[in-house]
Amino acid sequence: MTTAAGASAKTIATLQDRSIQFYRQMVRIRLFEEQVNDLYTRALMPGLAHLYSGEEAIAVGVCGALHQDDYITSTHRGHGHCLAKGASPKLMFAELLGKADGYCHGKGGSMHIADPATGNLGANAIVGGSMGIATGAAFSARRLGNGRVAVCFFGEGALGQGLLYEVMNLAQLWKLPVLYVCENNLYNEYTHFSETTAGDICARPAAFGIHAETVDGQDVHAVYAAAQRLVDRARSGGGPAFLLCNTYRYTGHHVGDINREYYRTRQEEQTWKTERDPIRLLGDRLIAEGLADRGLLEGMEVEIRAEMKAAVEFAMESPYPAAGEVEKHVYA
Amino acid sequence: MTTAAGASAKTIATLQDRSIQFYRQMVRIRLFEEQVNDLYTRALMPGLAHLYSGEEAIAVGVCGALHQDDYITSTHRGHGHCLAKGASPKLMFAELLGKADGYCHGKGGSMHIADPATGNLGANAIVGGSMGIATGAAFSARRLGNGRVAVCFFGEGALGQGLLYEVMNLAQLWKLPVLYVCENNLYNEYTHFSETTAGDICARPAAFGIHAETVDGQDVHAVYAAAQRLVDRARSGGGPAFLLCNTYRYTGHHVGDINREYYRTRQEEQTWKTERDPIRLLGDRLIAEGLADRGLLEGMEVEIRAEMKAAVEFAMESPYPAAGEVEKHVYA
Amino acid sequence: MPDAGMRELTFAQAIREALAEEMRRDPRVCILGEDVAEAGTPFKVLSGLVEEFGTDRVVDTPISEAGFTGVAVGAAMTGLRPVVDIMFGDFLTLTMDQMVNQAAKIHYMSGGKWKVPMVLRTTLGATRRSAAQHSQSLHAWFAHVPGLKVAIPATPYDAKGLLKTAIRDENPVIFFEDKMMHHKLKGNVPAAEFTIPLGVADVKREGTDITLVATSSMVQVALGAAVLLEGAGISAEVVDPRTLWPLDEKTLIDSAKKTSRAIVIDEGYGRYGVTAELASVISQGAFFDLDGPVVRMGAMHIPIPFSPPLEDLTVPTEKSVFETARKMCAKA
Amino acid sequence: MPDAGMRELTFAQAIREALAEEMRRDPRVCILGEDVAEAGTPFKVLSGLVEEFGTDRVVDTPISEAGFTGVAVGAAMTGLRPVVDIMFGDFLTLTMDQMVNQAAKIHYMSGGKWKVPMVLRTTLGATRRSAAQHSQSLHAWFAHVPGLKVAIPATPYDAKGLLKTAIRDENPVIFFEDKMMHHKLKGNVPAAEFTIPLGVADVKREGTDITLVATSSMVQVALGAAVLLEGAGISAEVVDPRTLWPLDEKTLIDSAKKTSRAIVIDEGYGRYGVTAELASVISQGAFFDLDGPVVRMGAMHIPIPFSPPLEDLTVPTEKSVFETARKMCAKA
Ligand SMILES: Cc1ncc(C[n+]2csc(CCOP(=O)(O)OP(=O)(O)O)c2C)c(N)n1
Ligand SMILES: Cc1ncc(C[n+]2csc(CCOP(=O)(O)OP(=O)(O)O)c2C)c(N)n1
Ligand SMILES: [Mg+2]
Ligand SMILES: [Mg+2]
Repeated sequence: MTTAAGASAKTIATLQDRSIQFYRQMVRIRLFEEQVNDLYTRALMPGLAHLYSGEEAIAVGVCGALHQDDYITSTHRGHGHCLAKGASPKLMFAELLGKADGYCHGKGGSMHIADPATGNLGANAIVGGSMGIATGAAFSARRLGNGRVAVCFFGEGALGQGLLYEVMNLAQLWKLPVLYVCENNLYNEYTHFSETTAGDICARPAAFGIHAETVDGQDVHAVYAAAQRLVDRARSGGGPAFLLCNTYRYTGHHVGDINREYYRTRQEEQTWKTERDPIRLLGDRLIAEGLADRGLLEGMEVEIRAEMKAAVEFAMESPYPAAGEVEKHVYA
Repeated sequence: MTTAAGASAKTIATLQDRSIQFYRQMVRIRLFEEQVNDLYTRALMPGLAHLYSGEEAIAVGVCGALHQDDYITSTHRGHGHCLAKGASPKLMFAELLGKADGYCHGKGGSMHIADPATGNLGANAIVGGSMGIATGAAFSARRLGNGRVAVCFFGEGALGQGLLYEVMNLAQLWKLPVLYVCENNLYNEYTHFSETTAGDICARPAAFGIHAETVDGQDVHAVYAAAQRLVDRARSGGGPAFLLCNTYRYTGHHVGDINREYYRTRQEEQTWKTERDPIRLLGDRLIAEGLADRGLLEGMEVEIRAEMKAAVEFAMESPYPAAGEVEKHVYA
Repeated sequence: MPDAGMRELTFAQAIREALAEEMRRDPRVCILGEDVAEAGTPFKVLSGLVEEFGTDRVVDTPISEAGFTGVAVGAAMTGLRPVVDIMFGDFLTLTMDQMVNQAAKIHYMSGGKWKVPMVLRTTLGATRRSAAQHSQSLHAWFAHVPGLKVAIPATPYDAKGLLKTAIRDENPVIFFEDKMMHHKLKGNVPAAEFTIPLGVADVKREGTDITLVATSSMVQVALGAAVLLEGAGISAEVVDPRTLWPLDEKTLIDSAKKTSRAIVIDEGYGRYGVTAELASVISQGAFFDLDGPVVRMGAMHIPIPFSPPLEDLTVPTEKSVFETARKMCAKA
Repeated sequence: MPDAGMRELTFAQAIREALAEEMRRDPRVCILGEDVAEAGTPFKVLSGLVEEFGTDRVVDTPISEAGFTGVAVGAAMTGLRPVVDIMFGDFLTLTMDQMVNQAAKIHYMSGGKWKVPMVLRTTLGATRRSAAQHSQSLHAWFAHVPGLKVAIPATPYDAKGLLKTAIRDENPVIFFEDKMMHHKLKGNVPAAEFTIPLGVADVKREGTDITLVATSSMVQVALGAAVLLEGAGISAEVVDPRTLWPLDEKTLIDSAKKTSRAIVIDEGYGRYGVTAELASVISQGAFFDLDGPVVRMGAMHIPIPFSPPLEDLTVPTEKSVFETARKMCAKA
């Protein structure tokens, strides 16, 4: 936030508001996932859960640059994207538990949360599966001239899927307003990305003529600044862009992935958590720059934890869908 | 062939042999396709035929750098690749007519000629369909340590298929001895490649760390020199490479594609044929450098045309496969 | 022409008319595919549409079946009504993830929140000397997948009426056209606006002795066989389901109950395909009225061979249907 | 353990043992897939193999299902015997072109000249709370395609014996494993070498009143139902085809002839799927011995919902099979 130095009071206030807002959003994601972990380890959550903890700055920074009616597509590790785009934790938890009040009436679960109200086209359990969808949303936006932008979130593992190259080619040919956001958390499940990824990642979109940038995925302001620039560019007809965000996932590929020593060291995990944590980094900056004090941040955490607990309770109390629901929504 | 200047008599003899050989091979392909065109327009050939005329220098130059047991995969426009790799015109024509003596006993036809004896893994009627196969042959070669190299021929239209990017990534990660040869003849069927291809073609393989070169696809010696270098490199463990060959197809996408003015001018066709013809270019050079005289080249043409006519006659006289053949070879 | 409102159209003309009418009616309808614009597809089915609707709505794509199908899914979710053109049904293999894991499931997974109103037009059918990778009839795969609808018209009238309905449907509909019918089959089509609901079978010919349930290309075969049967004193009823899903079970069952004998005829592979389903439905619904088992006639269980005399053996013919039916009627 | 040569193994252990034995026996056998090496797949089915055979033969791939399946096709043609691992059967959608247009057809199209001896192992089955994109049972698609063989074992013994045979087979074989069986189902497996031929059904339990033809996960369900039926005085025969193609029609038909009633039970979608084929085969072969129509029980024709109580409704259960069977026996 060195950019704040010398700026007008109004700019500082805006920056403060935004920073606090980013902080809040990141903590919400972190504490949402804390509850998911808890539900899962208490065997209260069915299926698999892929936590976003450690990667919060990306979803928050990118979605911070979007309008409510801009589109996103998300992944199996999608809770962060949903929340950052504005979803309600209550309805998300209800979905995670397969309850009637969930975003998808319990039919989608953790990997399929979708919400038209916030432009969320849906998480996707097929790695790379949403790349066409996001590009298609951008195709609509261009055709309908409604000024919207689509963001496609995916992990670096999805770089293995040929679909990405097909749709990047289309997006560039047709100058579609789509931003491809690659979250490189270093692992495809249990395999280091260097074993699965040849060459230079950003050279791939660049080969199709797509503007590509790399950003520190642990620095929410850096992510936001880059996303804002690329989204504005796309919105004003500048065409697609690619944003590589370097990050780390704190826990297992999914909650059940406990013994990770065979593919990565505890030391590596520890270093990221202590030295590169996006929430701590922002918190320290806010305090150092006098934009917030420790008490405010701690108070926020307490308040959000209570919100998340209440959301879980709501979800726990929500009924399962009635049996008759099972055959509904197969066809529109 | 300026490289010949000042070389030893032996080098010149080798160069002369090779040049004559290249010339012969290119004429064979050209006159093979002449017969195909003739058969097709006389309604003697079933199905579709995609002629290689105009692109001969690529198949001949590349296959000139290969051993008999090196592998190739080919495309719908595959007659040139087959011939250059050593296939017999008789058995090819028999296949084109669906006859029992054909390479595939008539079951494959023009788009599926395959021949283990010359390392031909098969033409493919799926655009991009053989990219995995060629890469897999290189995977075997590396695992079995048999020193073979695999060449994957494809048109620039196949750059649209995601599979290419998946297998280039694998090939580079595993340092496989495979050469991707892209024949850019400017058109995907009836659409100019610039409407379907964003960015810079060679940047695509380069993004995966794959060495890429561009060559004049009408200059057989240039193609040969590049292929030789890249094949040697692959054979000695240097990994995959990509060779972009700029070329032109003289006739329609297939023989029936007669009225082409809506997608390209006669003028464009004429210019390529008169100024960039690979056979004429080589012939002129051979004569200019005193390596051949017009008579020799014309004699060769007469002789090859006779060979091709005889091959067609052989095919015409070959019987159709017996009805009982239809259910054979479904399973090995 | 007895009826002033009737014109004789080819199958292709009927398709084109349906598209043109729907594109005039609804600006959201657009076409995506390879060589669909100026070329009007290799089958020339779409000729003239780009002239009327422009390249913004009739969009030539790269050779990226997965990519542009994915784009259509996303576009359908966000306000357009794309009609995707997959040239040969064999290339559907490249679209399976987009159609089956995405398009078919999005409405359900989202608990009804998102819809995917798109049509995928493609082809089926052999005997075109196109060999194994350009001759398949893969419609059974899609009928197997809940969330998709499958139309498989057999006449220009049905093609027009069903395509218009498919475009207006809120769900993904796969629309199969027999390549051989496009320009060869003519039929009466009213000049006035009409649509045909999905899920209503059509009795193409009434009869009392045996039911021939036939789809797509096989309807004409069945009608031809019915004429031959009439000559042998056997009255055949020809029933065309017109859509595989929804499936009008009742009409099929009622006809079989009435005649007490049934053959089901489809150009796809018989094994684990359409004939299995239709035969099962009839067996289950008309069991106690049947004189004998329902007989299935489909493509031979082999890849389609190129060689004309072999290829002709693989598909049911008027003669083979006639003989099968005569034997069944003789027995009783 | 009564028989000294028998051990009790889980389904996963039986698979692993088959692979280990075949890899010891034949150095050409290798494994390709995502997280197959150190991780031993997310299902931990392959744990330990990389330690014995090294990363040259147990090869971790990028997330490129089409790409590495294509590589396997090419590798199989050129001297290796790849076993491809596709984690969830739902991801088969990405391999369809390589499996169906390439692997299945190459032997036939080449007139018997090339062979594709490969195995593709994958999973099927719901009730794992994995939602619509991770719960499908898509084996019917492959059984529909000539040139492929399909194995679908239901016990550790069958899994081991069939997998060994599949690896030795000269053709592409798709091998489906129920995810729920991997660690939950145990059974006796001889310590000594054995194989089971493809195309031989197994009568898992003898009975006289009704035939339950069941596949994969549904075999245990049928056996459970048979116990319940026994309690109700009904003797059920349980027949497991073990491979869908080749299909042992005779054993199925003979059993139905003997009992005069049949239910076919499969976890794939019933519509246009396995139950349709098996029911048709039985109806046709045993028509005059049947008391009533063959009854089909498959997954409900809906995308699989996440919510546990909904998901549990979608698949046949011991109870639903029992009730269906009892009703059928009561009628007669
Ligand atoms: C097509 C497909 N292949 C494989 C999987 C199984 N799978 C789920 S997540 C995952 C790893 C994804 O890695 P990455 O894209 O880096 O995302 P991350 O989990 O690191 O966020 C894999 C292989 C899948 N869901 N879809
Ligand atoms: C997957 C697939 N999509 C579409 C086609 C139809 N098709 C056949 S050739 C062709 C154009 C290929 O262009 P290019 O790769 O440049 O090869 P060229 O014909 O120019 O040699 C197309 C679209 C096909 N055969 N396979
Ligand atoms: Mg990752
Ligand atoms: Mg081309």
